[in-house]
Amino acid sequence: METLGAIVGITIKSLIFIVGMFLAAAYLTLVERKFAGHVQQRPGPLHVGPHGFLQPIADALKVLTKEDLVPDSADKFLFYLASLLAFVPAIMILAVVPFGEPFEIFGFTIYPYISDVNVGLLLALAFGSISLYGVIFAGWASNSKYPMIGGLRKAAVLIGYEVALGFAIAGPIMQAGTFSLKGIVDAQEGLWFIIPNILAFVVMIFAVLAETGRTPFDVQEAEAELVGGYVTEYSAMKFGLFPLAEWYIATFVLSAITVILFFGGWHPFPFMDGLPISSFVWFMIKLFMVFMFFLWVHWTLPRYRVDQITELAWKVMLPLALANIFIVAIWIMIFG
Amino acid sequence: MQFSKNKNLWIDDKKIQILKEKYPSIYIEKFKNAVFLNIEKENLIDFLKFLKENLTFKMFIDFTCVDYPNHTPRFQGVYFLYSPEEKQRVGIKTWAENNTLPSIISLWKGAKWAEREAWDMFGIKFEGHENLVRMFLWEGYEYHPLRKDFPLEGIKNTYLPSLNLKPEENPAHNYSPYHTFVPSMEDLEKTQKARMPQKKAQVVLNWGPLHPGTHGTIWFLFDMEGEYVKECDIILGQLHRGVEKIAETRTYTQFIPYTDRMDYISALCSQIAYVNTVEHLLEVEPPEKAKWIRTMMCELQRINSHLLWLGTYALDLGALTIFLYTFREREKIMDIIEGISGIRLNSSYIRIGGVAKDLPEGALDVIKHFIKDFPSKLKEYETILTKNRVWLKRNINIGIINEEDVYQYGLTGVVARSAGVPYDIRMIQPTDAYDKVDFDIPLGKVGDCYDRYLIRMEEMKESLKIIAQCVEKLEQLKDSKYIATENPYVLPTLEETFFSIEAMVKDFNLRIYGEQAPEGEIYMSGENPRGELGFYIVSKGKGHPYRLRIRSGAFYNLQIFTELIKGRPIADAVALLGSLDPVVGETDR
Amino acid sequence: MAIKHNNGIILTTVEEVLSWGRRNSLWPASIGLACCAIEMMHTAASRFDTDRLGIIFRGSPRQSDVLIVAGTVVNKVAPMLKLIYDQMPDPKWVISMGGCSSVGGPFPTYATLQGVDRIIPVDVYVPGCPPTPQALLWGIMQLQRKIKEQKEGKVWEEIPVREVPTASQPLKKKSFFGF
Amino acid sequence: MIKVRYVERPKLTNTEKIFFLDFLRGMKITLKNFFRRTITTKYPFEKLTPPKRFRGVHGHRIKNGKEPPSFKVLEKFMEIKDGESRCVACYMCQQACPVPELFKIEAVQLPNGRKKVIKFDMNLLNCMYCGLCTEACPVDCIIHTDIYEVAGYHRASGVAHLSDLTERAKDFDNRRYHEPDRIWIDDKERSKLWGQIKWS
Repeated sequence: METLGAIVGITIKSLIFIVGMFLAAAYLTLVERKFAGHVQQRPGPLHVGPHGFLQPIADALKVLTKEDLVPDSADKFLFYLASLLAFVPAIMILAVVPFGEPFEIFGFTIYPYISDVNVGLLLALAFGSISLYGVIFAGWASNSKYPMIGGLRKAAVLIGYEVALGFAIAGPIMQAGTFSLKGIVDAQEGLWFIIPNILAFVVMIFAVLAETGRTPFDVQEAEAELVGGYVTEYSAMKFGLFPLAEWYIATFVLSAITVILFFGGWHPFPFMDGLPISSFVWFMIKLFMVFMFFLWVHWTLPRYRVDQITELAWKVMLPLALANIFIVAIWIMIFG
Repeated sequence: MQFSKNKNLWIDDKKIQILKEKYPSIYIEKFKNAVFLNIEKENLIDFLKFLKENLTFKMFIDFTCVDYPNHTPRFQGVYFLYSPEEKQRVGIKTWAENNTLPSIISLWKGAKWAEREAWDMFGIKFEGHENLVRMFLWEGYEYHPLRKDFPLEGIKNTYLPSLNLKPEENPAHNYSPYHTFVPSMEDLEKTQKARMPQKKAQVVLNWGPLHPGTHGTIWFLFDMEGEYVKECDIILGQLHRGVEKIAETRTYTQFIPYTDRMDYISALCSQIAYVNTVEHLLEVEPPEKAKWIRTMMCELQRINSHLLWLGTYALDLGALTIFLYTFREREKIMDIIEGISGIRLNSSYIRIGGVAKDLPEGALDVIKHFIKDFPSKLKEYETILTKNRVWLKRNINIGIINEEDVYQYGLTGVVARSAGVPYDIRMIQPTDAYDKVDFDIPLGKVGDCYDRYLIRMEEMKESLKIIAQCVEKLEQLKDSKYIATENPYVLPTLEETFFSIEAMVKDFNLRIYGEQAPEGEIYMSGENPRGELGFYIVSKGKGHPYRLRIRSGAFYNLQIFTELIKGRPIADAVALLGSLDPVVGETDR
Repeated sequence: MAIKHNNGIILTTVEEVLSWGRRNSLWPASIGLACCAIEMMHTAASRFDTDRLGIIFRGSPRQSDVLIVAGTVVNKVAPMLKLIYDQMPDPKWVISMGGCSSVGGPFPTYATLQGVDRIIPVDVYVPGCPPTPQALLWGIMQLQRKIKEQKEGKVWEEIPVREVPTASQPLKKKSFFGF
Repeated sequence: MIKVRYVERPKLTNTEKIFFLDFLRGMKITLKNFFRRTITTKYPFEKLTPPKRFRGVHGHRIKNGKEPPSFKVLEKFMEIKDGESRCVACYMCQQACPVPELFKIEAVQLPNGRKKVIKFDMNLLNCMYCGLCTEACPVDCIIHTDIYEVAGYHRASGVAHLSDLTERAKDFDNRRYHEPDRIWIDDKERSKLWGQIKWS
């Protein structure tokens, strides 16, 4: 009975997470468009619904009912698979990301996460890496030159930054002594991990920008060179899944992991402990700030060339991440 | 370095004497603003080589043809060269016997496209040309449009009605369901094959013509090895509208709006270059005020053009927001131009003998407001870009051009100045009020994309300086005349027509018969933001030019792209193309 | 509401909602041909900001709904433009921006296509050389009106062909759904 | 005096490199702009008034007693009632036009020996709005109005007939005939982009 209850509970919770993520991603597009608009001194979506509030709905309706073209020369199976492979793993990361401490409503204890696996962080990274195949398949299956180049570029970038990212998260793990994301947050009770891990944090920022394909690393769909990159041949909702997965869900989830690793998760800001704000809200505030930071970078900087990106990954980011491990090791030796 | 306005820019008698001794057969044609040396076809290469090596005429400016159907041989080739040391130009003419001319690619690489164009437009073959294909039209096109016996409208032999209309419907009095021949995809594939007969590397990428990054409709062919370009060619003509042909059927005034539509980003600069040429041909002297207005408008347009370049360049390199910031400032300049001339983009504001309308009330206030406000905005762009490490990485040492390239390819404008060649028409041949204003000409040392970026940024500041001086002067000239209507070639203003019967008759005559320019030839140019925009006009005493050749800066500047991109990744193509800043309307005409 | 064909209220409502979605999320392909492209860019930029109306420019024709033919279409580029149009998924619309693309404009020459409607069907013609951003926005709104009226069962011939637009007063109501 | 000088190539210092100062400075600018007011004209709800010189679609001024003296001279040959177009069928606009085929002007000889314009079609889709026709008109008849919202669903909607032309000019003159020849009206929409301009 208890297992059944747990299964039902997890299913419901998963559904809530997935639907919530869908809605959130749709509205994150609005957030981004509004933010970009105001950065550029224009209002962004405004007339569709009050202050453009219905804009994502209109876009979704349009994209869903658009003719679903598959190019004749494309590899049909991979073509379909690619859009799923890009989207599903991105949303699967949510399974291990905790959004706060358990809290009680009407006597029920609600856990704002699906599962607290003790290898959570590794799983998150693994899921993230799968979406790489989505990109490569998309580039390959389109059987067209621009998507091909776009896909390969993205693959080159991802491989470089996955390694750097892996070493960067070693610091916080060493300090917390666990892979569980919840465990890592709990270990930051006193001091956030950003203090000794500042180098890892820099690497993390760059890696997230690279993985989610935002400037200065948006080479895979550099419009000026490659039209739409690997999504050039995709139309309708199959197209819609890619930016949704990459630009919004992945950015959102990786922002969450950044907050967990370096900014103390749902712990309140320093000197604000007394405020009557729940841990979930704290987490969301931090998450939103990190997310906005990525947008801010995206709408400011120019982009690197692909060989410069990989050069940066191997020659700068990887050594920085290794140096960080060294520093953290000394830190642990001194402060325990 | 200061140049007086009356300095003769054409080859001096001393050099002509030297040439006459060496080549006794040459025949000299002297016009007020052009000197031509006629040489027979056999000695052409030798003669050009002598000019290049011994008389320092080492910079290639232009090559074109003129069709004389009643003369045998029918076609005449015209070359323009420039001597950077002596600051002199020379024109060389030769008759194309048997419709062939020797190719001069061995002397100047820049002649490659010009010769292709001559083949396309006139059907002249070039002996020794490496790949003589159609420049603007497609392979398989039967005609050579600039020949005098080809009609402007083309041969309407295809039934191609509007898809929106019912078969019998006639929407307008000038509608016809018959149309000139439209090529099929196969024709275009043939054109592409002719450009790149065999591929050398892995894959041939068609970059363009309808591609967001190609600044219009330029069609690039990249033969690529991975991300690296091994071989490159450019197919132009996706915006070839036959402007030079149109010029032959329009009066000198009627052609002014067409000059706007060539280089649509710097319409006023093109108008000024054209009108100056015509004025020198007709010997019309515009009044003082008109000169200052022209200079001011030209510089406003230059800022406008450079802003568009900065925006699209940054957009191509990924900085999306700069694009919108520059367009914000562009809107202001567009507002000014709209308020003064009536149209935002293709303003057709300059007239022969002056400008179309006087400055309206408040125009100078607005411009003063703009030049006060703009430097802070420029500072913002520089803060975001100039020292940004990504920007440096994408720009430094990309596409290095040296002095020799400039002469070989006939590069002009910012592209030439980035290589350290002080070639600026505003300095060499100042028209309008350019000899009365103070400004600097920024030069580069390295010749890479970064230099071109810095030079354009500096030029905007220099333009502001010029505008400030113009505003100051124009405030003193408030009530003076803006168009020299007393000249017989200048159209009267509306008020004059309303009140005087003589003006009305003059207006009628000039509208119907056009400005009957004296027989003669002229080559003059203006400093367009894209380089030297030259106009070569052959007048036969009619109301419209016999031949009007447009020497487009962007056309020659773009040519070096194929050289610079070799061995570089495709991402650099964007940076390189952006820094050369071509406009298709001008390259294709 | 003019329902010409009686296809049931539910279907009509669904159609209505879809049509609302489509006309408020018109994504044009960012293809510029000549002068008009500059004004098109100005329309998308901060002063006029098409993003307000849900219009964002897409690089690939596969993801766009509207083809704004901005500039002179010459014979040589015509088959390519047709290819781009064919690559766009249904439903799709075409706005012919400026005189050149509508009827060849001031270039009645051997090289210019005398009207893009000779190769692809055009929904809205925007005169001007080039049309100002406001004129283009008006054209886009005409297209939105057309999409709306088509959904209400009118065939496009029934939409009045010629009106004499005179004064241009700003719209009063803030709601955009009805237009 | 024209001078020639070389541009300086700035270098990134080490401090700037290590602390990402180049990025941060750029991001400061974008943040500053984030808090600036938007400059957008919300088009269908707010409209920029074109300047008086704006060259929109054409109009025909009507005979209303404000004609220039030249009209009195040419009027003798014409049959024009009050409130009708001033056109005297001199074909000057067509002569001046770079694309003359866009005009279709027809005039008939009436029994009393006077002429009357019966057709004046302009295919505005061919028009460049260059203003040469309005500069050529000796009787101040053909003008550019400030009307620009003329998009239509049909090729034929681009053709302006005599009635449309007079209608538009009437509308334009009603609104803006007495306006001074200013660069633009300094209203709310302009100041959004321009801020406060110091007018002399």
